[in-house]
Amino acid sequence: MTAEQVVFVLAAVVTLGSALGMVTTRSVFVGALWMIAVFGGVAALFILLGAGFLGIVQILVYIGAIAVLILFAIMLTPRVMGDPNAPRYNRQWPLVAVMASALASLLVALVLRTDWPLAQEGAPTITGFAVELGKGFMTTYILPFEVASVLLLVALIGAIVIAREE
Amino acid sequence: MSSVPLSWYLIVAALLFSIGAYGALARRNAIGILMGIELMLNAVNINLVAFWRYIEVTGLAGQLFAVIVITVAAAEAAVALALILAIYRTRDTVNVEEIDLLKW
Amino acid sequence: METLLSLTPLVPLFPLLAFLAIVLVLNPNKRLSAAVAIGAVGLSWLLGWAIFFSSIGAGLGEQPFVVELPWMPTGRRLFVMSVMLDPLGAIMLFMVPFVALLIFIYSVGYHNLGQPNVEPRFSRFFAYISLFAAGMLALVVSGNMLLFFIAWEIMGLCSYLLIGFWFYKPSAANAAKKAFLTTRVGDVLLFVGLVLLYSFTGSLNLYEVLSPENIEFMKESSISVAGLFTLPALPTIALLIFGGAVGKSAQFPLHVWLPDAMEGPTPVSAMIHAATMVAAGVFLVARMLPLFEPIEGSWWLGVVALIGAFTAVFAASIAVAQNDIKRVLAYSTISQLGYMIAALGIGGFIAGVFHMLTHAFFKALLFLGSGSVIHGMEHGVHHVEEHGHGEGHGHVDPQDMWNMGNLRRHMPTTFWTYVVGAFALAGVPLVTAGFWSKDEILAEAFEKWTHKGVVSIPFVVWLLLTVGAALTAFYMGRQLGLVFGGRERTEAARHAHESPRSMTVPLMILALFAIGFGWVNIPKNVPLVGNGWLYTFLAETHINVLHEPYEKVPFVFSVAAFSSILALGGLALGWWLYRDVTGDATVSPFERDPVARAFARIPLVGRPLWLLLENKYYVDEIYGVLVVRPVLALSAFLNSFDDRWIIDPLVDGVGKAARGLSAVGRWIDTYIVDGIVNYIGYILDELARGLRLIQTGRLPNYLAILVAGVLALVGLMLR
Amino acid sequence: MEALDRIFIRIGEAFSTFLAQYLPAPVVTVIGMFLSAIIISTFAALTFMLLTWLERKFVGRMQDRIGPNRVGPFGLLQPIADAIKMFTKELITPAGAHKVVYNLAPILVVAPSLMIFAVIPFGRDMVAADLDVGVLYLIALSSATEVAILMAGWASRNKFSLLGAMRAVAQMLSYEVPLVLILLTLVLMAGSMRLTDLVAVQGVPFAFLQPVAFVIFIVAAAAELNRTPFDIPEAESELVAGYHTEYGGMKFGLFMMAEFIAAFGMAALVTTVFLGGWRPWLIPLPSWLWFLIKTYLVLFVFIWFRGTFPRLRIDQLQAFCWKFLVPVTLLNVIVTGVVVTFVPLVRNGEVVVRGIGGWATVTVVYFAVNVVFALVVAWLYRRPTLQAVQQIQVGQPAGRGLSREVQTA
Repeated sequence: MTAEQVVFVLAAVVTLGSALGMVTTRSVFVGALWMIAVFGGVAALFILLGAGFLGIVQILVYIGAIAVLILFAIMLTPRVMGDPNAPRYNRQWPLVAVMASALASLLVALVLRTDWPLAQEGAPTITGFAVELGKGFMTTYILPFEVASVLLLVALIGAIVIAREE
Repeated sequence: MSSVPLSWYLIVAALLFSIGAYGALARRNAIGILMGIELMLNAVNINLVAFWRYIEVTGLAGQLFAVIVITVAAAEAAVALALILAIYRTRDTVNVEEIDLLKW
Repeated sequence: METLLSLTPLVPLFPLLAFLAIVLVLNPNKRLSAAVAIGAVGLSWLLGWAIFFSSIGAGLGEQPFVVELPWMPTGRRLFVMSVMLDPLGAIMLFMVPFVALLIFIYSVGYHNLGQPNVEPRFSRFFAYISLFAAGMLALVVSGNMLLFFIAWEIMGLCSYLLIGFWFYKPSAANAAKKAFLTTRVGDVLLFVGLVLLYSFTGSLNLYEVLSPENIEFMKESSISVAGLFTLPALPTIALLIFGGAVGKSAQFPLHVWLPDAMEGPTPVSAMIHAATMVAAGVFLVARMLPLFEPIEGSWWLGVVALIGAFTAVFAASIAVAQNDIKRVLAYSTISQLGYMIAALGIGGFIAGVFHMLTHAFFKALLFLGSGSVIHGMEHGVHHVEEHGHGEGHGHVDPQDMWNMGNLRRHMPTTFWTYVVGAFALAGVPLVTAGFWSKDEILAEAFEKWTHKGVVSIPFVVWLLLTVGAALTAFYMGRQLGLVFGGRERTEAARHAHESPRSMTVPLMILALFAIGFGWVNIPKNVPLVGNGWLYTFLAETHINVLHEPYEKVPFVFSVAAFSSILALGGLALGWWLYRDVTGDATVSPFERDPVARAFARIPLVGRPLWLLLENKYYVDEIYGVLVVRPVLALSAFLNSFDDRWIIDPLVDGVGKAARGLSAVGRWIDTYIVDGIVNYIGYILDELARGLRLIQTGRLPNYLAILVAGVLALVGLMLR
Repeated sequence: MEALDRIFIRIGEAFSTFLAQYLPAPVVTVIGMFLSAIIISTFAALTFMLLTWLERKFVGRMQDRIGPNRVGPFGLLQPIADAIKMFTKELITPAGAHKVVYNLAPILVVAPSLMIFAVIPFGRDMVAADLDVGVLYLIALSSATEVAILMAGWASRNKFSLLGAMRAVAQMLSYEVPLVLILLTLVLMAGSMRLTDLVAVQGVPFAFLQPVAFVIFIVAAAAELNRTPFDIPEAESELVAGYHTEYGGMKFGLFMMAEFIAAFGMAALVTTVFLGGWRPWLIPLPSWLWFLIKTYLVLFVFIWFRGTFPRLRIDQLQAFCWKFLVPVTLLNVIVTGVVVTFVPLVRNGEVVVRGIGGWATVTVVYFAVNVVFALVVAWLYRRPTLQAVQQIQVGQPAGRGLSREVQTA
């Protein structure tokens, strides 16, 4: 068991554990916190995979923006959250649980069965990847970049218009 | 080559995906569902980066796609929450089962 | 000169345009329509004469002037319509428009334009006669037998329309139908002949059809009639075409319609039933000369000649016993046509044509003369009825000669012109045109007869024709005596008065031609005046068509003398017998008519013999029995047969079947088609109701379904 | 001078070589990492104690009073006294509070502040982890603290703390935008996000090249740290103590520590990015010494703010950020982008500017552009600012005035 594997197992355990925690907690706020933990775990996995830039972006965007937003949303809708003993699941949760676990097993089976065309090159260089990514965005993948920017703009305007209090 | 085989990452991602799915499906609270969906998106990101790392390191596509997924997730979360707030403001509830006007 | 000839197709065009103008536009204005009609005929008359005079020197004989027009593609070949002008056509162009013009002018007065009782359908009359003129002229100039046949039919139509002009009179209507149907029989024969001709020669253009090779070819080949029996080609075609001529020129079997055609107005009878139309039959035979070529094997020429001669005598004998002034002239026309046909039959081609031309002039004169007589008599009758001082016993018939008498005093110009016409018809020697043309025919017959011997056909023809000539002279003399001689036998005759100038002027002009035209063709060997111009002129066509010279018959003094004696004798006898006869229309013929009295004296057979003559040998009655009744019976039978056995049951049956079918259709429609459609609707409805349950409105359910979908997909990929 | 400069590096190396004799290489590196981490945290704790003292001393002097002077000479031991007080206080958890989240919040607040120092270059070759995405890492950490604050606010089940937390986070979120934009302009000029590169590029400190950006950065940094002009969360008059009202004893201490360490971190960032980091200004002192001098200068400014400015209302604060700072910094990015294309400082990695003449021209150009830019902005905002000022005097919320004006402008 190399160091890397140890770290991987650790990160995986953290992510999956907090994911389970998120799903099972009674109050949504705590669920949100567990979700943040999951984002942290995923960021760790990214860094482990050598995508340092992406890890930090993950932290910055998911934890810094989305999680905060969700927390805000939860706090702005207090009344329902008020009573902790409200049942947190709808009626169909046993069925869904079965389906989710079936899905998980199927996916895992799928993963194990297909032989992935592994690349033979050496380890990726952790540093300097941000520059290539930036270049990539600006040259070959200019269209997705522009589309994403337009999407963000539209989402921004949309959210403001919908959520604005008259 | 890193000692951790690709399949491990994919398994973790798959599990995370399923848990996210369960979270989205089982929750009564709209924001809970949203969080479940965010989890599923993260699982997808893991897969993408794993594929980038193990299959096509030279290419940019993997990571770049992950970045795009992140931006889309952000936009989606913003709009979803705006909707949820708007619904909350008008109907004083975020419980999905009570928001069921769109039926026969 | 060439350009003038090229105008020949225009000749028939002017009257046609006049016809259209009158019918379409000018109908209400009587004076204007008359002017237009006359103007149009005048134009074609001028053009006709110009063409005639320019063609004299053109030597059209060898090479007739032809204008071709590719008309209609028939199978592989293109059917070419053509207009042809040869000496025969040219001479006709000289006669036809001129006579038509005179008659047009005459008919303006006849229908008393401008006077109180003007003919109500005045402009229509002029439209019909213009159309007729166009038809006749088209016939003359036509080079293609189809155009010839079309013109032939137009004339038939016009004769029907004009005979039946006073259609409110039942007799006129019947006469028109009779004329049309009998000529129609002739036309059918002609048409079959033309079709056969076309089938053999592949074209209907005269200058192509009648070439020697075609004649030879037709001579050998034969026609199989429906596979039953075969007929020699040339004779059948010739006789069929001759049949058309018989129908149109009212020869023996099909002559019955001409006397009845007198119901029409007199200018019509003059133009159509004297000068032009009836001449068309003769013109047709003249045109198809090669078919009627007097070569050794042609027995059918004998048939033609015999029919012509027999008709001449037969009609002349009937004319003697007629009382109506126009009927006498009608029968005389039939007999004269017989002369022409006989002339052509015995090979006297130019003699026949010459007689046709001269006959056109003096017969038109006689008819117009009789028209003015009748016109005068009508005034007399009106006069009598209005002032009421006549005997007052019934209506006096203005056309019956027995009501006339001593009209020479009342109508001097008409009388003198009428005398000229009568003398020309009778053939008074040296002076009149009739003498020269009739004499030609008799000379032809005589000359042929002297060659072939007594038992030959020409001798029989000659004998009949001379008897006919005598009879002609006699009945003309009779007519003169009855109409103009003696004293007025009726009050109306006393009050008859001369016709207006528009009628008498054409009479005078025609009289001039009745005399003058004869001199055109006095045989060469007659001292000082002999020129035989017409011979030379027409001989060219003869050469071109038959390719051997036409041996000119010299003037035979003896024959001429004999015929003139007969003519003068007949005239004198007729005038003398009927001059001071008494008894008007009401008296029975045996008291008033000297000849009838003579017949009566013959024991036993005399009286019926006269009645036979007077009633036209009962030919109409015979036809009535032989033809009309059986046809009517047959049609009655067929009609009933159809109604009861075939048509009605069939129709009813179809009706029932249709109703039955529709009932079945309705059943299918309601139960099966509607059924299916409704059932589909029902299924969809149920399906939709089931599917609606899925829309629970709760978000988790939708997400669950979504994930289920993903599950299925992944499962699928795994397999 | 060189020896002094590299004194810490040499110590480190000596220690690691010493360890290398006994332990396998990977273990040595791990231990090395831990050691540097520990050293940095103790240094942070020390600066925290120094800062509390400094701040109370300076604010006191500004308010014409002496400040702490009883405990030790010039009150120097006052922080230790506070520390002892903190430790001895009883760690209580409010009944309604969510136990786990309540106790977890203070830890999570301090962690990011400490992590900032991993990236900051204290001196020549004295940087813990030279990430190529250094600037981005810093921004990520600042956004991480917001989550912890929310946890604290929510967990204490107290209306005031919840509202305080939400206001604090709202403020930090808003001001993060202008901060990031300014850092973007600097990265544009430096061509790289690595902090050591930024220091290397600054032949002339960026403060002179981008004066407007420097001023705005400092203001935004103050807001980011919830300090003085924007210190609504701890606004005693309104929200008692903001999100950490329910916290006592060491938890409260942790919050205070986090706050001050974040302040020091922000100051360090300002020095590395604007003042040329450890690069000596004329006087040849050791690099890490120059770094500390500059940082404490910036800290003095922050403390100075605390001493002089009145507190802004929440809507004025938000209006000021979104209607003034964000547009201006955005325009600045664009303007700088244009200038960089024409007068580049760095071309794919190497500094292009040569010698005094080069730097002089560059400085003049950037400075001129910036000044013109500032004038234009001032002219654009003249009427809205006048109106805003009047409203403030009249007492209406600044936001409304500004918004209508901007719309009509």
